[in-house]
Amino acid sequence: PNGSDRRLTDEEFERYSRQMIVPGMGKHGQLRLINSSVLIIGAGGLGCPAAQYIAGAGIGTIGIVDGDVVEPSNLHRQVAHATSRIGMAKVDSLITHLRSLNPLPTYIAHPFHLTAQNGADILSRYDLILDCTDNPATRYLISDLCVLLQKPLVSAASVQTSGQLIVLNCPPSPQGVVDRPCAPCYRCCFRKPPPPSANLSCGEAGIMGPVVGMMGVAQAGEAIKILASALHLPQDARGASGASGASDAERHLTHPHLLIYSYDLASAIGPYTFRALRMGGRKRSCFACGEGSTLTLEGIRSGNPDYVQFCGGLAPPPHAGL
Amino acid sequence: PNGSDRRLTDEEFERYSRQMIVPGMGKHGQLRLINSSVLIIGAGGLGCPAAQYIAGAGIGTIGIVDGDVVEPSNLHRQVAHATSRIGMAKVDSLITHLRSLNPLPTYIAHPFHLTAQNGADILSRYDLILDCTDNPATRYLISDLCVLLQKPLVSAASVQTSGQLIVLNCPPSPQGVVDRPCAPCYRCCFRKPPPPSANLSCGEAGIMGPVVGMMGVAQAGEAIKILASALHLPQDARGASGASGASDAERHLTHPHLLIYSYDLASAIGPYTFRALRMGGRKRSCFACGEGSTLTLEGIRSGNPDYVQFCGGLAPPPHAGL
Amino acid sequence: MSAAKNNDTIDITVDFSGGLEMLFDNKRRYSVSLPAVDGSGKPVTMAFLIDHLCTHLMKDPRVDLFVLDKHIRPGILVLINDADWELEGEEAYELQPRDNILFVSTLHGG
Amino acid sequence: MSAAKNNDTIDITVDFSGGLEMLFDNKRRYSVSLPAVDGSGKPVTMAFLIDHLCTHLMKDPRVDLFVLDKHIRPGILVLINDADWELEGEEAYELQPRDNILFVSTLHGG
Ligand SMILES: [Zn+2]
Ligand SMILES: [Zn+2]
Repeated sequence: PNGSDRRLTDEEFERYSRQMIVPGMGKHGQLRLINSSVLIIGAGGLGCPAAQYIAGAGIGTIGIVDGDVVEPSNLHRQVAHATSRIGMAKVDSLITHLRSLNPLPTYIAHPFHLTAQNGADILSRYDLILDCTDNPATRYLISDLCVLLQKPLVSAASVQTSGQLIVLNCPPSPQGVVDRPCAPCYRCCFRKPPPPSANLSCGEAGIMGPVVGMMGVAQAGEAIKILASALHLPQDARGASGASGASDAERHLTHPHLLIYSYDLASAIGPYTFRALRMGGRKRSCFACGEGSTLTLEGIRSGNPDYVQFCGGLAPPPHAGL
Repeated sequence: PNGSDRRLTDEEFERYSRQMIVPGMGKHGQLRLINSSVLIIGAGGLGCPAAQYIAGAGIGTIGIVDGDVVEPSNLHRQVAHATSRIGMAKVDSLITHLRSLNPLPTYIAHPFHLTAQNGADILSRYDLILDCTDNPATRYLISDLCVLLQKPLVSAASVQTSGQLIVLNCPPSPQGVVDRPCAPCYRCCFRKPPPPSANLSCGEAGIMGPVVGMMGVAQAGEAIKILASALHLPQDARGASGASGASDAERHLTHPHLLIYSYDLASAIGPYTFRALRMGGRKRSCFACGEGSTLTLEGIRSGNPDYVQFCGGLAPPPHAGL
Repeated sequence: MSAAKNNDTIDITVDFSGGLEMLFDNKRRYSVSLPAVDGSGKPVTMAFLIDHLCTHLMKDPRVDLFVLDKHIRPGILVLINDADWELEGEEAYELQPRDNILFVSTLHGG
Repeated sequence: MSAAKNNDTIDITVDFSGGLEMLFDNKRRYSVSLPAVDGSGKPVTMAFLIDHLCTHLMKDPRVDLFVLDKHIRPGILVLINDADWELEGEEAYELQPRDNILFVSTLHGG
């Protein structure tokens, strides 16, 4: 928050020089990154690569949430962990790696799963949220908290040979506002979870490392873009730094695209390997962000809605982080 | 080469279980990876993430070529290095990281730049080559060697906010064969280099970490796909393991797509963020792989062609690795 | 809006992604030819297509992984020419020649 | 092949990528309207388009970063509807309505 006009140190200039000379970044963009905070929920297949590039870029405060420990079967895709750290809390293992890559950011460990009880308190301390989790119940919880706390959310998911990514709630609008174009929340795009029988986890169904890796790196790319260009802030707070050519709607993500990645072990890259699917904006009828929504932080904390029941009655797996 | 029917160890089963249960991989695909060797040329912004996922997936022998040492300005994007390893040879720094991620593969250090003199000897020892370099002269040299040595080549590049990737020479065909569809080489697709004034390096022009990161991870994805499904081998050597649905041309990459990634700091993901561009096959008139080509390994070794002159007379930069 | 005659057909492409291709013989893309009008002479809609897919293209017996209570099951996005079908009228959308319809299951792993 | 009249126009889209957009006012996409036939009554080709872009759309004085000796400079790929223009006849290709033309500079960094 403070220090947005401070000088960069010599160490910062040297370390960040190659991204600062990219047109559109500059010292201004770099200072915005340094003054930003990001919460990465999940230190698994998405969170590892996302965190590497977010830390590398110099985002000033980086929080990591995960309640799992490192296991051997994680390591083909969770490339910021290490064989010698098997059994260590994933949060601590990941921060160990990030600190050796870039000691300048402040790293905050939240070595437990995100819950309806602890969620609001944790998310409220950060500017932008990355959903790198692995189960529907936590995904709906995170989105609801982002609506109520007005946080932009970069959400990705991956199973087997497929990946998805979407930027939600960016820029954030107050809950219930529907008289102007507003960005959608997770529920606007994905109204109901699949039945538990149709929901595949990476543990049960498998995952190719580079597929989840692509989605994690892309999450970092969107987070850095949003914070460096202040796409999450109202136009007047962003100043005149935006490049020409992009419409305000494109910048503002009020009708975001869902990116889907289809990796095919038996075929080459083709025109349908990546597709960008046009989603709608905020829905008037959305349970979380729509007109007359009754969702509140107090309600969430006290168990209303019941995310586990909403997602089919199964509690999140004990080893929920991928 | 040997041991393709051996059993997986318990340690391998545990470590690779999540990718082995992906449809199309299986024990068969995992053994192919374990029995494969990959050469990663360049331990920079592309090579770091590519190597992480290639090592994680358990490819049995991994060679790294790079003559540079780690510098502070590398670390925002070269996420397998570390602040404590500034000044160390990049090859050694990267292998340090890879070994801590997965101690099972054999890692081979080539701590010097690839040259016309040493190139053939190095490339000939590997099954598949990743071009993660940063200058046109080395890119043409690598492609020519891959044509002559019949190695599949996964080539990527990235500057500022743009990335590109293409799979070349896959499956490889003998030089000069033009009477059936053959995969193109780098020269078939990119006949002449740009004038030096139009060629941007990451050092001079800058690079966003996640942009080059995406391309590096995608390179690993293509390499793993090719080796696990044996897309680089003739149909009869691959057996019946390919999934139905993909045509042989799609599998065989004789008319590959060039993937381009356009990251825009000022705009959201859209339909033109990723594009797959349809390229031609082997060109009859190609200098390297076409009809009557006079390119030879002996010629390359003795300075013919002159790659530096071909690319405008500038020697590769002293710090050539990105 | 459609001036189709009874024996006209409409040719579209139908794609499956995010794992749904497993229900359709592991093929990601189908070319589908539909009658331009249904039995009662009305232009064919997405509802007609979904019924057609279940009847003619689906190889997997687990129909409930695609359709529940006669509607696309929760957790599947439907895209008409790469746009969310909620922007296009959902099941009532009248198919046009050369339309691309994509069914993609939403993922939750990571 | 084209039955265009003298005052017809052809509307296409032109994209720039890989850094070339910097030569065109940092815009990645242009809608371009061309006469259907050139001064001598022949259908307009890629050669006509390239000349048109240099004359009317390019804001940067460094024309030689786009065209050298009247041809697209080495190191730029030209795509006609996402296919390498070498598959389509290069400069002789006759533009069709709604064509998408992409100019992308090849990258060598890493
Ligand atoms: Zn909503
Ligand atoms: Zn060639």
